Parts: sequence; structure tokens; C-alpha cells
Amino acid sequence: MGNSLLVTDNITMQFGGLRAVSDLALQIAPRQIVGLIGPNGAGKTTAFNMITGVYKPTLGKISFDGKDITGLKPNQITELGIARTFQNIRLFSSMSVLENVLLSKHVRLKANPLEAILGLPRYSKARKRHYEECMELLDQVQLADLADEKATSLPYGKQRRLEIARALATQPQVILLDEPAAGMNPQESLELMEFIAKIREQFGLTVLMIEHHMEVVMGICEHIVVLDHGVTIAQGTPTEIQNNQQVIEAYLGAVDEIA
Amino acid sequence: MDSRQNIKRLLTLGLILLSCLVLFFAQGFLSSFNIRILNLAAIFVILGASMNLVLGFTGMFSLGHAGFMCVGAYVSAILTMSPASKELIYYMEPIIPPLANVHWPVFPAIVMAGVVAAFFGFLIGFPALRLRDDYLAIATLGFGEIIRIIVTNTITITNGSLGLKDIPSIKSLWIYWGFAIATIWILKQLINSSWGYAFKAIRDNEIAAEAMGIDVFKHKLLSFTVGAFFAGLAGALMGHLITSVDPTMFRFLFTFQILLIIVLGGLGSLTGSVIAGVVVTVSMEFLRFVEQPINLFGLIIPGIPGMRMVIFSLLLLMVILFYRQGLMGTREFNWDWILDKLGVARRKERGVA
Amino acid sequence: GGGGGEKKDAAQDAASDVIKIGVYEPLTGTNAAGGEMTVEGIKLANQLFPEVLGKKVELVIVDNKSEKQEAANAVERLVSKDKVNVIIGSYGSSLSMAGGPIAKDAGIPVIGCSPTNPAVTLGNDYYFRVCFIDPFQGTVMANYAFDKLGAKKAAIIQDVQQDYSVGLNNYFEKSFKKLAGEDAIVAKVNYNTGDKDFSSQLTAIKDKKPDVIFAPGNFTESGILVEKARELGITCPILGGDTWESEEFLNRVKNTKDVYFSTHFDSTQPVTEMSKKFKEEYEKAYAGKQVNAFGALGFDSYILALDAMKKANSADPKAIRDALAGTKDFEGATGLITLDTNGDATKTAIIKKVADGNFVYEGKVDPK
Amino acid sequence: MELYLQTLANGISLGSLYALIAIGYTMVYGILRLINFAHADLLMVAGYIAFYGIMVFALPWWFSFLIAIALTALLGVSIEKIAYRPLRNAPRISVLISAIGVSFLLENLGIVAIGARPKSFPRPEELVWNIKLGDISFLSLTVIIPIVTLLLLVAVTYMVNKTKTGTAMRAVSRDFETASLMAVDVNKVVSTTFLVGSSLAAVGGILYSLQYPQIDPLMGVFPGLKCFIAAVMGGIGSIPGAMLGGFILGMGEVFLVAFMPELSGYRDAFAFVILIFILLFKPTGILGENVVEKV
Amino acid sequence: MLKIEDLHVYYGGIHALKGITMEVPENKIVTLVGANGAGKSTTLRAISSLVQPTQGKITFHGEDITKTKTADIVKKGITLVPEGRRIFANLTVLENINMGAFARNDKDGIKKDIQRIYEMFPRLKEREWQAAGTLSGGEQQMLAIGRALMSRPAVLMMDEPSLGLAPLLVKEVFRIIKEIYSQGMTILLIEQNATAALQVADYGYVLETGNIVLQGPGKELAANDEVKRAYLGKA
Ligand SMILES: Nc1ncnc2c1ncn2[C@@H]1O[C@H](COP(=O)(O)OP(=O)(O)OP(=O)(O)O)[C@@H](O)[C@H]1O
Ligand SMILES: Nc1ncnc2c1ncn2[C@@H]1O[C@H](COP(=O)(O)OP(=O)(O)OP(=O)(O)O)[C@@H](O)[C@H]1O
Ligand SMILES: [Mg+2]
Ligand SMILES: [Mg+2]
Repeated sequence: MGNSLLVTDNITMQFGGLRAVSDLALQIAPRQIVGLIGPNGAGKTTAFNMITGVYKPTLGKISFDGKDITGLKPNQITELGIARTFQNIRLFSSMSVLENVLLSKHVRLKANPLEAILGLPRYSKARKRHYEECMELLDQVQLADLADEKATSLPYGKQRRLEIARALATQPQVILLDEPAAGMNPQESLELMEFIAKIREQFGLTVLMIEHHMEVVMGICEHIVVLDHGVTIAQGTPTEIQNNQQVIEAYLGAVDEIA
Repeated sequence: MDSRQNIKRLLTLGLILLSCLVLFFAQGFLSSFNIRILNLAAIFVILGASMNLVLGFTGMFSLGHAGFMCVGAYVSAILTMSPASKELIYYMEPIIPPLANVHWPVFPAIVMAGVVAAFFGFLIGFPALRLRDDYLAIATLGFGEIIRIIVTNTITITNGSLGLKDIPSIKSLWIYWGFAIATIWILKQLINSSWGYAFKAIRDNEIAAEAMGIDVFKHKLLSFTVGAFFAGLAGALMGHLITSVDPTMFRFLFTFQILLIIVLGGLGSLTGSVIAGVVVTVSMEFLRFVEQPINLFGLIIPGIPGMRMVIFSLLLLMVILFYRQGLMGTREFNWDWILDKLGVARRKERGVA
Repeated sequence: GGGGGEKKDAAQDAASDVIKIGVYEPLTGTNAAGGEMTVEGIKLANQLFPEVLGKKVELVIVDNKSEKQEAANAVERLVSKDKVNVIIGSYGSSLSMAGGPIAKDAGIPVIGCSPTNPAVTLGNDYYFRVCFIDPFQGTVMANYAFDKLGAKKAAIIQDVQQDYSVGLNNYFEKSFKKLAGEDAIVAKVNYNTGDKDFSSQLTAIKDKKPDVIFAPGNFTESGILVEKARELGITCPILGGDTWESEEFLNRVKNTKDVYFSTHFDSTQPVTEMSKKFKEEYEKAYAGKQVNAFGALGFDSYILALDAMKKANSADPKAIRDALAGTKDFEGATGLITLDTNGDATKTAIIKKVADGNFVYEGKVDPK
Repeated sequence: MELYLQTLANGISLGSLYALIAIGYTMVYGILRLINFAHADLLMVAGYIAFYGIMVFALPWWFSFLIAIALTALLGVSIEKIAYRPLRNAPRISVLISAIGVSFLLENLGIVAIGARPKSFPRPEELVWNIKLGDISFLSLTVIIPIVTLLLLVAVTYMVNKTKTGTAMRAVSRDFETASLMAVDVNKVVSTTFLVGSSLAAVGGILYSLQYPQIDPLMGVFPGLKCFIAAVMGGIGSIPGAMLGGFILGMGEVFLVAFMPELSGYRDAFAFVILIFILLFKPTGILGENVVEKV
Repeated sequence: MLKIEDLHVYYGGIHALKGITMEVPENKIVTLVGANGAGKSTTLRAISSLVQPTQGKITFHGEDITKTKTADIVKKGITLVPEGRRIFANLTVLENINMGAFARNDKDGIKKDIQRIYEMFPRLKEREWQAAGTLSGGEQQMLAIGRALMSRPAVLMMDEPSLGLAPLLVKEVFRIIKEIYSQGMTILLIEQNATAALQVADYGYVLETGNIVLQGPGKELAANDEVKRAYLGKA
């Protein structure tokens, strides 16, 4: 694809003897929702970690919006416009919901500590603006009324939503979601799906998500990539994937009651 | 601007005026002994607050504070001592020429002390802050000791173990508390700023912080350097309070004293550090009575040296075991709380500094 | 600054019925032992001479924890809270230097018992001391090593963290070089207060085969050091300073020989009547304890203070100070004390050595 | 050559002494992630108990040594019960403060009860005599200490890696709650650790007092710090690491001073310099296991 | 065999359990469903006495175990697969599994069981020597279950065992649940995946903010409209 926003050019991650991901090639177009699925330990999270700079790929290169971002530090990548959430929730435990989100604005702040200490206009103006933006964001994710609660005191589902909000606050073009529906019951998962669809529209986002809940994946992903043992075993539309024999054997299992 | 904001402004202003008044009368009526203790308290307040920034707010387990104090104390001392007394004091080996004749006024010297200490902080932070937890702790403690040992051995600059004396004396509460209040204000501003939250984020979850676009290393370095700056400042003040310094003052055990203060006050609470700083300093002096011979209805209990420290460490243990949050936990003094108590109407408004 | 005020208060206080003598000594921390011995001497003196000018003398003893800021607090407390008329202290020059300026500002005279660093009294006309100072002591030992022991090559071991050790070594080095030539110092190694392993320093020195080793320092470290030296088969004489005169040191070096040090006082060679008296009384008061120089110096500081008050016929600090400044040939337990313009005592140094499990008198050196 | 041999001998005895004490640190740290500052003062306690056993109660030296070890171990265990256990799930810093508090308390109690002046520790002839080989001469301890250290090292290593208690220790060190879900009696395991660790401290303290026969209430502070450094160097939590660290430090110091006397003043700095140097290249020490936090 | 009467648990101020009364009969699968924060995990934690109830009674085979220490409860045969896996990151996979058998001394028995675990989860065999901390989410979950089975429990309590597992494995887990159940083990199961849970369960309890609001045979609950709406995402 010519107009891809995020491209991984055959990236490989080697842990000692173990090839967690090999030659992963993704092309993600703007405003696309792409699903990354595969058995446990297939290398999905590792792929995320490479894209977001947590690990440096052993081989291959990653480019975002035409720029080569391979080996940049996570914060630099976030600054460029790729945000993520974590498989195991990582909120800032000592901070309120609002503060968690507000923090993501720090990277967008154009001022130096001195201005902050002296409370000079450039800083306080920006700060005020960020504050309003965040409140608005919280509104959109229906967490506004919890703004002053301690982030970690929220129930699990809301915590996940807060993590997404926090990622959104960094004003990303691409957002990577690692198992957003984990620990949610089917009802909550449905709500989550709608939520993701909604934010994609609102923020013109490109979404790459890892998920094991097939109803979610099949529900909103336009394109799906399947990993197994780090190798890409299939790509395509939900229907293609659902009927892909290899995927069924490695991952979905014979279609029956439990899903 | 909302009414409550204004009320708070006024209150803060009032508080400042009040403290000035208090200082004024204290300066006038307290005995020079009490004044000295209060001045020492001010120094410990600065130390506590600055170390709390590093430990409590940024979550970096750093134990190098004494080292930075040492730097500050010596810088200010060497800058302010009169060439004449340098002649006298450096009687073993003369001080190296460029320093022999510098003779700064006290104020710039103290600030300079902070700056140089901060510079050391920066240099040390660069390698050290790649480490974590206890490894960071022992490494910074190490750097602190290394500084001290170097100071001990570079006789032509520091006069080694003979130490320095005739450092211009400062007695006025105004100066010590002036610096203390300034320190607290600056740190408060910093901590409530976007950077302050970045520090806390790093403390809570480094990986997430980085993923939210925070340059962890840069922020750690910032916090560390600022901490070092104020440590240097405090060191300088200590020198001017005692009017003589020598390397043994800045053993790592000194850092522990500060550590105790911030933990007693509450990690992550400036207010706590301030209170604990004063309480600990004063009570250490107050506890002296247990070492004096006590006359209980005729029977004389001889004074036992060391009793003070025994009681002190017992108290410390009590606090930690039964009140581990420290005096303030992570809470801070704030008007809202008081106003709420007073039942002053509050409009929905959240603090973004 | 309460300076002016303090003078007045203290003066008024003098009109009251007790005379207070403040004592600030390290009773805990690294210098505790020295402080303890000194205070024993002071207390003893107080028992023997409890009154002056018809008033009771009250001791106010405060611990300075071997820490500078504590020492400063202690003195401040003594002058402004306890309103003492004169102060005695402190073992450890750096502690004395912390206290000095405060006493000076308050106009209260201080008598140092054993701070031997010249800087203590420099530029402080309210600070006096009954002990001789490092330059003198260092020179004495250098001369002794060269003349009496016929040493041509000397090695130096110093505690870099200790002004005392560094100072003494410095003067020893200077004068020994004068006597025996520029390259007469064959080795100079350091250690830090609290070290206990000196094997490597000594091994290095042994290699240089010096005729004599000069190693002044805390008796704690020195004791182990000397013992270790003998273990390692270093047989040359080892010299030190007055701090060595203590049980702890003796315990370590009992069965060695050729260990010499300079000190202020010797009980077997009473230089004055007071020496005898002190010795007897001390042995009565503290049965089983070694009569030692620090006790003697504490003792002297006290009686010198009283003497000054008698001379001044007043307990006014200023008057006491002036009287002290004029001290000449005062008969103390540690010998005849004359205070020079700096307020330092010029007096006879005693040289002792270790022989058959004890410190024995070796000789004495009078100031020129 | 002679200088070299002599220095080697010195290095070995100092190194193994460090190692012995460092192992104690590492064990406690390994399980509680706690820098047990009180460990240093256990050396002192052991020293004094042994001292009074011999001098006051006139017990045979070996017997009072045993008593010293037993009592010190007991003390160590009770310290954990009283000062650390209540803080199990408190932030680590408060446990650390508690440790510092205990350390201060022990030291100052020592000063108050015994006085700050050092006492001279008796050296039983059966144990300490001078050995002369040609021009180099050293104490029997120079041989005894390494042997004792080695034996204890082997014993401890076996216990931690080969016995059930050992595995339990390592499990507990990560997650008390889950460990207890494996039917591990966490408190018992922790107590055991302190028992062993403190006994090591006691042995170390006694050997230390024999080697440098002058004991005072603060005698623990310096070796305490040094040995903690050693433990960190080797990778704290790792027992062979502590051994290694101890030797590197001991040897390093001794050789530095012996062959660069002019630098001898920097001896303590040197300890930290190697430490920091090592940490910069291996942030968790030489043999330190670095647990990857899975993102 | 496992009875809970009027159980109250507080976390500081939070009243997490407000009087739970439930029963787990011998060789049955009982499941707890409920929204996040309902108190499911807390219930299990209370049974393992990882949290102390302020009120109420827990009995096992008629014996009161409310105050029994966790370790001893495990020895009595009640084992918990904790929420969020909680594997020992610094131990290898094998060591983790062995920890599960801590209370046991029958060497051969243990060997056999380890083999059984490896058959259930071949992936664990592949990773035998890897530090458990670096396992993928799913692998960690397998390890947690395997480890728990090693203690040969009479009652196995599982807190969201299918969390983060691939569909295939979810099925696998439920297969295993059925299997160990068929081997005569009693199971107390928490599941977000209520559909699946109620499918396998003999009996189910529905928790809401610390209270039991519904209970009944699994199939019945699955059919219950409220339940459908609230948890199964079906109108
Ligand atoms: N830091 C690491 N060191 C060694 N091995 C690792 C590391 N991180 C991951 N692995 C291995 O790489 C493989 C892929 O891990 P990854 O977390 O990407 O799996 P995943 O696809 O996210 O699985 P899940 O869906 O269960 O989260 C796993 O086998 C894991 O053991
Ligand atoms: N350690 C704790 N401290 C404070 N509150 C807690 C703690 N653990 C749980 N809670 C609170 O107790 C209530 C019940 O928690 P619990 O974990 O039992 O819910 P749950 O049903 O297991 O939810 P989930 O499905 O997310 O696991 C929740 O409100 C939770 O916030
Ligand atoms: Mg994953
Ligand atoms: Mg739960």
C-alpha cells in the first residue's frame, strides 16, 4: 500500500534462543482498524513493544508516516503520534483520573520548568488549555464524573477505558490496544467495541489492537493479522480469517458453543 | 476568577505576613540559643524538602545528599573567607593561588554553592540514574562518600581534614528562614506543575510514564539536580551557621538523619518535611535533659550520655511501626481543607497549577 | 545578635550565688573515649575544689556527640541558656573550632584541654588551652627520633580524616627533613578514621625498611596498627602523640617494645606538687583506671579557670578572660603552664615508652 | 616478591572476612528486598557477647563463641519479628527506615549500657598465633578465616539451592501471598532466613573481633557498609556473588594500598569506585539476576 | 463440603462483601459471576484467608477454617489459582510447578503429575527453563493453573482462569476444568466469560456489589433474562 501510515518492514525479535517475532510485515492505512490475533505467546505484545520502542527489533525497520522510527525511545515515538495501552493495566496509582489523563499532555507542553515555577503566562495558558481538553476527553469517555477519583480505585472495566483515554490525550494518530477487552464480560466487551468505533471517528484514529475476544475482533476490525510462534500465518478480512483452516487449527478451534 | 481563589490568595498573603511578624519577634526576643536551633531547623527543612523531591516525589532512592551538602559548604566557605584568614588556616599547605584571594559577599556565594552542587548532581546523576532502587541508593551513597573523601585529600583546596574556620557568620533568622521559605515555595511550584506530575508518574510506573511520552531519564536528572542544588544551599548555610566546616561533618550517616526527617514527615509531603524538620531538630536539643543529672525528689539520677539517641531511635521505630505514613502521609497543607472545615462555599474547581 | 546582651546576662549571673563552669565534650560518637577521660579529670577537680570566691562551682556538662553542629549548639546553649561564666572543652580540635566563635561572640572565655590544632586559638582571643600544640609536639618527636633513636629514615602513617594526625605528621615531616635531609621520609601512607585493617599500609612500609615510623592518631586505630606492625615483623621504633596514653592503646601494645610517644604528664615523674595530688586523688576516685593525660588536662583546665577567677577576684567572663591571658608559670598537674599571645600553653613535653606492659617515663623536652 | 606474597595473604584474610559478612546481607536482602542495616550491629553484639563470655563469665572461648552465635541469631530473628514483620506490605522505604532505627537503637544502647570506650578482645592462643614463612609473617587467622568462610558458603549455597526451604525462600522473596498459597509458611521461612543470616553475622563478628581485637559499640558500622558494598558488587541476592564481591573488594583495597601507598587515603573511595564502575556495566552486579519486567 | 455463612469483608473503608452465604458441595462445579468489583475475588481470597473477614464463618468438612492460616488451608486441600496469575517471576517454569507441590513429599507422584501438566500444556514443556517472568500472558495463566493442580487439591478455586487466553485455550481450560472435575475434584470458578462458566457449572451465584442477588443451577441462570442482559450481552 502506498498510503500506509504505519509500516513494519519484516521486523524480527530474538530473545536468546527464542524468536518471539519473525519477519512481521504490517502496512496499516490511516483510519483503519487492524486486529492482531494469535495464540498466547505468538508474539503480539512483543510486536507492540517493538513498534512502541520498548524493544529494539533485532532485524527490520519500522516507519511511521514515512519517517523511520526504528530504535527510537518510547517517549519519542509517543511524541511522534503513536500511543498504546498495556495488557496488564499500568495506571499511575497515586494520581486521580484527571491527573492520569492530564499527564499525557506533558509531552505536548511547550515551556520550561522555570516558567512553571514562576507561573509565567506561556505555561499557565497552555496548562489551562490542556486541563480543558482533558475534561472534555473524560466527558467523551464517560469518566468526567469520576475525574477526582483515585485511578486505581475504579472498577476494572473503567480502568481499561481510562487507559485508552490516557493514550488518546497524547493526541496520537495511531493507537495500539493490547487486549482492551480482557477481564470484561460479554456485555462490557460490546460497549467497548462501540466505544472504539466511536473514538476512531471522533479523533480520526488508526487502531491496531490485540484481542482474544473474537466477537470484538470480528465485530470491528477491517483487517486482521494472525501470528503463531511469531510467524504471520494469515492476513485478511474477518470472514477470510474465520474460514482460514490454518487459523482455526492454531487459534480459533472448531466453531462451537464457547466463544 | 472564582471567589475561593481570591480567598486563598488573601489567606496565603496573610500567612506570609504572619510568618514575617513571627520571625521579627523571634529575632528580637528569643535567646541566641533558641535562634540557633531555629536556624538549624531551617537548614534541615531545606534538606528534608529537597530530598523529599528526589525520594518521595520522583521515587529515586538516592542517598547522596550529604555529599552535595559538603560541596556547597566548601564552595561557600572558600568563596567568602577573607584572604587573611585563609593565610592563617591553610598553615600546612597554602591554598592554590586563584582561590587564595577570592572574597565574595555571602549571598552570591551561597547561591553559587547551590549551583556548583547542582553541577555535581548533574555529573553524578548522568551515570548513576541509569540504576534503580537499592543499586541507585548504594551508588549515590558511594558518590557522596567519594566527594567527601576527595575533599579530605585535596588539601591545597580544602585544607583537608584540618577543616576551615572563620567562615563569615550568619545569625539572622531572616536569612535561614528566608532561604527555607523560598525553597519550599519553589519546590511546591515545581511539584504542582506539569513536571511535578511527571515526577510522580515516573515514581508510580516508569514504563507507563515513558509510554505517555515522558523522557524518564531527563526528568529524573532534573529532579536529582534540583535536589542537589538545594542540598548545596543548605550545606553552605550550615557552614555559615557553624562558621567552620570539615569533611567528617558530611558522613553518610548525616544523610540518614535527613531520611528520617522525610519519612517521619511523610514521603511525598513537603508539609511533612517542614514539620518534621523543625520537630526533629528542636526535640533533639530538647531531649538533652535526659542526659543531664536529674534530681527526682532528692534521689539523683546521673546523666547518661547517649540516652538521647536511644530515645530518639525508639521514637523513630514507634512512628514507623505504628504510624508508617508519617505525620502527613502524602497530604499537603492546603487552604481548601481548612475552608471546607470552616464551611466556606466551594465552587467546582480543580487545582491545576 | 544577642552578643552584647549575653555579656550582660552572664555578668549579672556572676552576681548570683553559684558560679557555673560549662563543659562541652564528646561523650558519644567517635571521640567519646577522649571526652570521657577528660570529663573524669574535670569532675575530680570539681570534687577537690568545689568553691571559689566563696561561691559554689557548678559544672554544666553537655555532650557534643563528636559532631560539629552539636558542638556549636552545645556552646550556644551553655552561654545563652545556662549562662555559664567560663567554658572548658573540647577533645577534638574541629569540635573546639565549632564552639570557639560562639563563645567569642558571647564574650565567654574557653579553656581547651586537649585540642592541639593551632587553628583553634588563632584569631580567637577568648580561646585558651592548657595543652601544647601540634607543631611543638611534631617537632619534639622528630628531634627525639633523630637525636635519641638515631633514625635516618622515617616512615609516616597518618589518619587523613583527623586534623590531629595530619597536623602532627606535617610538622614531624618538616623538622625531620631539616634534620636528616630532604629524602629522609621514605614512605607516607594514609588511612581513615575507623579503619581496622592496616596490613597493606604496613606491608608497604616494611618494604621501605625505615629506621622509625611516626604514626600519631586515635588510640583505637593506632593500637591495632602498632600491634599489626609487630605481627608483620616490623621491629623498628614506632612513635606517636599524646592520644596514645590510654588503657585501650596499652592493652594492644603491652607485649611489644620500642613504642614511644609524647605526652603532657607523667604520674611517676611528678613535675609539680599538683601532679602528685592529682595522681593520688585520681587513683582514689577512679580505682582500677589508668591515670592519663586527658584526665590531667581536664583537671588543669578546671583549676586554671578557678585560678583566673581568684586572680580577677570576679566571675565576670571578661575579667576571667583577661586573667587567663596573663597566665604565667601556673602550677598544673601537667606541669608549669604559661599561655602565649595566642593563648596556647608553652610547656614541657614528656616522652614515654612502652616497657614490660606499661607506659614508662623516658625523658622530657622543654620548650625553647 | 615477598611484598607480593604478604599482600596476597592480607588480601585473602580481609576478602574472606568481607565475603562472610556479605553473605549474611545478601541472604536477608534476597528474601525481603531489605538492606538490613541492623546486620552490621549484629557483628558488634556477637563481639560483645563473646567478650563477656570469656572475660566476665570465664567460659572457655569456644563455648562463649557458641553462645554468642546462638544469642545473636536469636536477636536477629526477634528483630525481624518486632521491627520488620509488621511492615511486610508497607512500602520498602519504611522497612528500610525501621532497619536504620533498629541499627541506631542497638548502637546507642551499646553506648549507654557499655560505654563508648573500646574494649580489647581476648585472643585465645589455641586460635591465634603467629606464622612465619621466610620473610612473610601472618596470623593463623589469615588461614582460619578463609576456611570458615568457605565451609559456610558451601553450606548456605546447598541450603538455598538444593533444599525445599531454599526454593521456598526464593519464592517468598518474590510474592509472600502466592507463596503462602503454595502451602509455604512464610513467617517460618523468613525467620529461618534471619536465623541463618544472623548466625553468619555472628561468626563474622567474632572472627572480626579476633582479627581486629578491639570492640566498641560502633565497630559494626564500617565493615557493615563495606560488606554491603561487596554484596551489591557481586549482585545482591546472589550468594556466590557476595563471596565474589567480598574478595574483589578485600583484595582490591589491600593491593591498592600496598602498591599505590600515595593513594591509600582514597581507600574507601576506591571501594565505591569499583562498585559504581561495576554497576554501570552490570546494573545488577556481577552475578545479579536481572528480572525482566514483562511489558 | 465448603460452606460460607454471612461473610463480611472490608478493605479499609470499602465494604467489599456484605454478607455472602453460599455452599460448594462435594464434586460439583460452582461458579461465581458478576460485574467487575462485585466481590468475586474477595470471596475466594477470604476462603484462602488472604483477607480476614470481619464477620461470618467459613467451614470445610464441617470444620471452621475462618481463622486458619493460608498455608494450612492449602494443606487441608483448598487451593486458589489467584487473579492475575501471580507466578514467581524469578523462578523457572519448572521451579514454579514444583512450588505447587511444596506440601507434598511423594517424589514419584510429583514426577507423574508434572508429566500430566506438561501434557495439558505442551507450551510449558517448551519453556521449562525460561524465567517465568518473561512468559507471555497466556503462558503465565497456564503455569498458574498447572502449579495449582500440583498440590492435588480437593477444592480448586479459580479466579478468572480464562483471562487473556486465546479462544482455543479458553476451550482447553474449560475442557481441563471438566476433566479434573470428572476426576472427582470440586471446583469453585470465577469467570467473566459467564456464558461458558454457566455452561459447565452445576450451580451458580450472581454477585453484585458484595451481595448475592441470584443463584440457581447453571443452566437456569444462563436462561435468566436479567443475567443475559447484564452479563451475557444478549438482549
Ligand atoms: N523479555 C523477554 N525475554 C524472553 N522471552 C520473552 C520476553 N518477552 C516475551 N518473551 C517470549 O516471547 C513470546 C511472545 O511473547 P508475547 O508477550 O509477545 O506473547 P503474546 O502474543 O502477547 O501472548 P499473549 O496473547 O498471551 O499476551 C513468549 O513466548 C514469551 O515467553
Ligand atoms: N486490595 C484492595 N484494597 C482496596 N479495595 C479493594 C482491594 N481489592 C479489592 N477492592 C475493592 O473491593 C471490591 C471487590 O473487589 P473484587 O476484586 O473482589 O471484585 P471482583 O468481583 O473480583 O472484580 P473483577 O471481576 O474485576 O476481578 C471492589 O470495589 C474493589 O475496588
Ligand atoms: Mg500479550
Ligand atoms: Mg476478581
